[in-house]
Amino acid sequence: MLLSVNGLESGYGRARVLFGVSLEVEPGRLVCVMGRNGVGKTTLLNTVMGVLPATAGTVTFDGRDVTGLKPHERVRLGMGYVPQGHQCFPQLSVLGNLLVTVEAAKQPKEAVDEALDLFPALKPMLRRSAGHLSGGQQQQLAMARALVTRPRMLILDEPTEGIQPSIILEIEAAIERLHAAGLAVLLVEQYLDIALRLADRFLILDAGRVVRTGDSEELRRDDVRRLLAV
Amino acid sequence: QPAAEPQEIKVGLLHSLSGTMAISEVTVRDAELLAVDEINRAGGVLGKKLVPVVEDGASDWPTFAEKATKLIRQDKVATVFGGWTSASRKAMLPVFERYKALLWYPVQYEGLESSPYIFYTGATTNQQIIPGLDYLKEQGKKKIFLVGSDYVFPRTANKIIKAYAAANGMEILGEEYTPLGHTEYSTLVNKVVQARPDVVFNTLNGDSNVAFFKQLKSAGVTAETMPVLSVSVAEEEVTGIGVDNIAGHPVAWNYYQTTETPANEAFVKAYKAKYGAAKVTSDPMEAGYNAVYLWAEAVRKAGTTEVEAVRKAAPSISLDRPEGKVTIDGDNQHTYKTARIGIIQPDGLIKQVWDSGEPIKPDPYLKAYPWAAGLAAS
Amino acid sequence: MLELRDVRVEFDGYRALDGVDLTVPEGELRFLIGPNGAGKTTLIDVVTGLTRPVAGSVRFAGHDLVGRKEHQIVRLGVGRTFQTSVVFEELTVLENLDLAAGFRRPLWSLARRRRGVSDAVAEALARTGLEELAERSAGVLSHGQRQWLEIGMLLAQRPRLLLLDEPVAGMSGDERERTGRLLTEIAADHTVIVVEHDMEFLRRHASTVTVLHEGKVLVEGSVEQVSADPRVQEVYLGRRPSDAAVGERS
Amino acid sequence: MRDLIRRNVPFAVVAAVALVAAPLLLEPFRLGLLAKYLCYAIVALGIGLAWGKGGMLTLGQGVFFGLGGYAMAMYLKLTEAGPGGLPDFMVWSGVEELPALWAPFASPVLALAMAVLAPVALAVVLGTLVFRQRVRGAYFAILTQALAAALVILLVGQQGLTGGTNGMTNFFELFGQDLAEDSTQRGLYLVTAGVLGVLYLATRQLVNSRFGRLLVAVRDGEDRVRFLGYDPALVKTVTFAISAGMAGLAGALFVPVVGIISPALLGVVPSLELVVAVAVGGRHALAGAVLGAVVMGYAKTAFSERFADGWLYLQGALFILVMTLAPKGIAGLLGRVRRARTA
Amino acid sequence: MTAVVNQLPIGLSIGAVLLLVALGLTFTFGQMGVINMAHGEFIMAGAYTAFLIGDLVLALPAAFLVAGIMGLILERAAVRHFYGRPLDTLLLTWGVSLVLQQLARDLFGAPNVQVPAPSWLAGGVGILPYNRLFIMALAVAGVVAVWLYLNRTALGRRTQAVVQNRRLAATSGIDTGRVDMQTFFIGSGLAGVAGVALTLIGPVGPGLGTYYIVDAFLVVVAGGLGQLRGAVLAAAGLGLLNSYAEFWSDASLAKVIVFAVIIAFLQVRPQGMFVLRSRVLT
Ligand SMILES: Nc1ncnc2c1ncn2[C@@H]1O[C@H](COP(=O)(O)OP(=O)(O)OP(=O)(O)O)[C@@H](O)[C@H]1O
Ligand SMILES: Nc1ncnc2c1ncn2[C@@H]1O[C@H](COP(=O)(O)OP(=O)(O)OP(=O)(O)O)[C@@H](O)[C@H]1O
Ligand SMILES: [Mg+2]
Ligand SMILES: [Mg+2]
Repeated sequence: MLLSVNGLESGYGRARVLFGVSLEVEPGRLVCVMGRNGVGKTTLLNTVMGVLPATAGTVTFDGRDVTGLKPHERVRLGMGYVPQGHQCFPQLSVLGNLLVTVEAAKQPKEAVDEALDLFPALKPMLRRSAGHLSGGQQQQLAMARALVTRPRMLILDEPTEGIQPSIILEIEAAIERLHAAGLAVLLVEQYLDIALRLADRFLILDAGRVVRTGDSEELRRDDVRRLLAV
Repeated sequence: QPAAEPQEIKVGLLHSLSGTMAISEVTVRDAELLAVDEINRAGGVLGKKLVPVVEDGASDWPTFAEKATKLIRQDKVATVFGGWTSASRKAMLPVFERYKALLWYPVQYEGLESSPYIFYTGATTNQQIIPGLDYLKEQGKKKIFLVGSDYVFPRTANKIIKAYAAANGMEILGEEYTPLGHTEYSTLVNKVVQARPDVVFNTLNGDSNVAFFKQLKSAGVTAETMPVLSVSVAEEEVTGIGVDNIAGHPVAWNYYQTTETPANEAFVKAYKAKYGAAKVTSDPMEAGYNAVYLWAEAVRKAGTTEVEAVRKAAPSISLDRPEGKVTIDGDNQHTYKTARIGIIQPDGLIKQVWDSGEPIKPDPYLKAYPWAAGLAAS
Repeated sequence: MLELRDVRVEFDGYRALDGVDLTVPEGELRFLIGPNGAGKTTLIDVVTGLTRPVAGSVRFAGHDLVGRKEHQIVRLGVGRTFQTSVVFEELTVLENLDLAAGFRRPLWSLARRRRGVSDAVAEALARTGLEELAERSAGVLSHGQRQWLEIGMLLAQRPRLLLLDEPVAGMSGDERERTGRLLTEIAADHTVIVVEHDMEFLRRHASTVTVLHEGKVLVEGSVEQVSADPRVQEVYLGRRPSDAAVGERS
Repeated sequence: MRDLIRRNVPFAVVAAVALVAAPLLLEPFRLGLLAKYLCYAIVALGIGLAWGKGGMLTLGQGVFFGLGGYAMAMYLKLTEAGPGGLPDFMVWSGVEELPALWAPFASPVLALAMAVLAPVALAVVLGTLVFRQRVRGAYFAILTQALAAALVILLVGQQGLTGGTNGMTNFFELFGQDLAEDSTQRGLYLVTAGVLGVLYLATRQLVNSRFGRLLVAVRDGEDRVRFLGYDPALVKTVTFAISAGMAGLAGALFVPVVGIISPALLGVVPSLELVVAVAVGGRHALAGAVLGAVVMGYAKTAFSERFADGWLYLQGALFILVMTLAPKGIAGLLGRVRRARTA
Repeated sequence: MTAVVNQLPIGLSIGAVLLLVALGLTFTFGQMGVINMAHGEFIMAGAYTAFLIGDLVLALPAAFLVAGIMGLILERAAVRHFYGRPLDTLLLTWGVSLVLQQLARDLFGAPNVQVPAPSWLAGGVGILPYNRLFIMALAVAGVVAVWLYLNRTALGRRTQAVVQNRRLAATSGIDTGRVDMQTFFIGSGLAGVAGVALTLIGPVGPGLGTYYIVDAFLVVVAGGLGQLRGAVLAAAGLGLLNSYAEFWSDASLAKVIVFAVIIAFLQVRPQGMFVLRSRVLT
């Protein structure tokens, strides 16, 4: 088991958002987290990454209990994270964004080229300030930035949000390729068809609890889909 | 019920112990504490021990007023020794007049004041500025450049200097003020150098002196080519300015650590014994030290610490102090003081080169000087 | 209603808009698509006064908008949402909406306390389904809830021209459906411009679509026309035929 | 209705203590100090509004305080001017004729009006200039600080007009009342407390109004507010002007209470001290701002009386501790305690 | 006439002093968003270090270390709780500055102390004494070093990443805590270096920092927060303005003029000399 989350609880201040979430990601598997707006998907990923402290429960990565580790320590263990909402270091150039990450993760510079091969649209704009890119361009940059850390597991929060259709296809293809090459993925995704095509397993959150898990076939079932409807 | 006579007398010491003025005032407080100690060791006053109540004026004039009120109303002190800047004295003045309490003010100042509830033990202008000018005139200096900090003392002093110059055929080549705490003097030095005066009359205050002298020195100005006569630089400041930067320049005061009187020998020895051999004594410290003795003497003479009685007893009191004979003037509650010009020596001490011969009668409104007629309207 | 003529925008020499002409008549629901970085958001920025064009004119209902301040443009009846939603986290949902509804009041009348809920606010609450959250502070909303609030604030402003920048990003299928219906409804008596990447959403709700590419208008037409256009497929939709592409929603 | 009463109980209790108990229990000297703290509390209230609610960290509030104080001091000086109608400091500064600028201040009404209007006018001018250009945050803070520094230099330089570093002091009477009398001082205390109470209620009303919400919105997202159809520059200027007016009024009260106004009271350091007081009290609540001013004022007096040599350490330590341990200040701490009890 | 010409190099040398005292401030401000009011006291610490060591050249690295370590302590003990709240750090560090001043008063005494200037700095070329030239050289060296650090080193890039998006930096594998410490260390260390230089021209006492802090902030503001080239230009501009304004009026008026010019300047360029534009709304 690469990642296993056990009875995880967390929240903001006194407002609890997650109530004992457990999940597991095996090496090379792609697990898709689904659920309506505001059920706690982002909160879950943030807690897994250590951005939010867990108030109860454990996160184990590669057999090691990482619950108390800082986010950057988790990154160095091989957890790559793409947060929601196309974030970047706005005043660094695109290349700067990638370099700073590759250096922080102590990876060789070639990792940058590899990542750029996956997102060729970024190549012509390496010298521009990341803050000036359009939303979609920033999202691609965010993915590339996570990849240069050469993670063993990629954690993606709605990576296709605000992206043009053709690039969504490319991102999907990229995820598929990475996945095929043995990278484990924990994905939050609203596009059901993408989830259907990519996921080995899925997990549906509702009000901070896991209400359903299963393999991708099950996602086609109507009673499962109803869980996602408002 | 008839309360037992208290066996001690409280006296207030009110100086800035924090903020920009602490640099100067702490030493005055120390000298006053020394005097209190000595008096106590000699049996106190009227058989009672003096108990100092120390307050911090925090370099902030309204705080001086507040703490003065506190000392008078809360602690019910017999008298207060305190203040340095004119502003702090002006702030305290109404408080002492309102509550009919006594303040002893130990620093040279700009004159034009004489409150019935203040005794002034530092020099007024005719005991420092004017003797300084007399000295310059004797030396044949004709062209003067005025440099001062922007506040009451320098502005008033310069007005007097200009009137004196007009009456004595001297020429004022420039008059410049800088804000308190100013440290960038390259422009001013440039102006001074271009004007080529015979002498600079310096009424800068505090830290500005350090910057001024350092920058003057590195511009190549020396005491030989262009002496700077200072009236606010004493032994205490010389170390901070750096002896190299100021040695050879003249200063005007009433007292130096080197002043040769028996009382001074004792004072310097006692001060160093109490606060450390490396410490120096200076004019305001001596004036503060004197103040305590003068008050104690007046109380002895009056037989009580009651303010009006002390005021009545004080005039004509005359003591041998480190600076020589000091007498309280009955007209204006200032003191008779001997004026002295000194030259700063390479060892940081000041050597007297000129004096007024005898204590000068204080004249805060310069009534005795015809050329100063227009200066003080009231 | 809204008319852009030869609008050019430059950022440090980079041409974000390179001579855009666009006319949107009153009462139309116009969709704006185009590759990432095509200039869609920039176009909205120009209309709402956030970005100044180096050349060209923007006219709305007889007013020239170029050079006006943002709040003046809003007062002319132009409202917008942001691609990344910005709401006032310390205020409650209701207060956010009330603020949006209140700009027509004179400043001094704001010195009174709010009593009750105005019609515009009540309507915005109902239409966005935020009633339950009305008294919560906006800071606790999730991403999708914020998108709704942002739309609600726009509605509460009661503008004549609405510009929405990717309003359904991050929404689930049902919510997209609801948004789509809402937009169609509003468009009956308003002018609405929506920037979206979700082709399925377009197919269901769009009539006219403008495709922007590299700061210029590439094509304009119905959804079918546009998605059949090979240039659009090339730069925007991607290799697969469009219906096999992304679209199906949870 | 019940809600209204419950909300106002704490205020009523505090008001009763301030207006009845304090004058009865405190010695005149202490009451005078309390009146001084309350003057500062009025300034703090304005800072609480501008900074706490509006996000404008003004480090130059002393400027407005000073303008109000000087206006009042000029009036007081003129009522008791000596021969030739000249205030004492003009005489020893060699000024022979009353400067024209001074003339209007012979009238108490005009002087009081100027005490409030001059700060408001300056705030409007400065606010319009900087807010329209979207100068904000740290820029604004530093600019206001520089303003305080510049004004001090200006005041000090115009000795004949302003009394220079000394400022103005030595006042004898106000509206025919002898300022040295304890009863006058008690009256002044009551007026100050009353003004503070009224201003507090008015400010609270403002903060709870739509305008208050708008102000918070401007603080948290000025640019977004533009797209809601408001002009943030206007909102900020109005708020800044209100806080300036309060500071001016406080200055006008301060002068007869304390008996002095000088540049030392309105420079960088006193301005900062007031902001610090607001931070300690808790800038998110108006009551916190008021509380902070009184607590810090009292702490300064108490520490410096007890430890004349090292009180700055205590003062600094108190402040640093509160800032680090309770970022929302004393008010935040109290709120947390109350919530914990009700929960 | 010569006097007018003389003011030009004088203005530049004033600018160099301003730049030197503002450099560390620009650094912490620009890189961390921390407005460090205790900066002046770190300058003071540098000056006292020079006093203790007694040798100007040796004092430079020592002062960098001393002030840097003080900065490090401040950062760890207090500032780190305040990231993202620049206005709060302003107040906090102000409190610290008061305490440090009093501490200096108790440690070294209230009076000024003297740091002897090395003999090789006696004399000068034209109107400029060698010690002014030394300060100018030091300022230039400081600017170059900071520029290289920020733009040519991985550490510098990391520093920028943290200030621009702290949370993202953490989830990108950057140890934000360490970066903060490094940045504060360098910014404070630069203050220490400035302090050593100032012993050549000004007083060395507990109040040292307060004399420079307001001017330093004005440089930072006029230059555009945290902008290196902005700070350089602003310092030079303010230096010249100061020198000529004082030459034609007096020192007090010059300060008021400088303030007025800055307000006027901000009317034209509200965000200072150089602005980092970003599309993010605030
Ligand atoms: N910073 C915050 N402070 C307080 N509450 C928050 C915060 N962020 C999110 N929440 C609350 O936590 C809950 C879960 O939010 P989260 O962002 O995890 O949802 P999500 O499933 O990612 O939704 P979406 O699909 O809209 O992104 C929401 O109800 C939200 O109100
Ligand atoms: N302030 C700016 N400075 C520099 N370049 C900018 C700026 N704003 C936008 N751009 C550039 O202009 C181009 C258009 O950006 P815009 O945000 O309008 O794209 P978009 O069509 O909205 O893309 P998306 O669909 O990804 O949101 C982009 O290449 C972007 O990098
Ligand atoms: Mg989310
Ligand atoms: Mg966009």
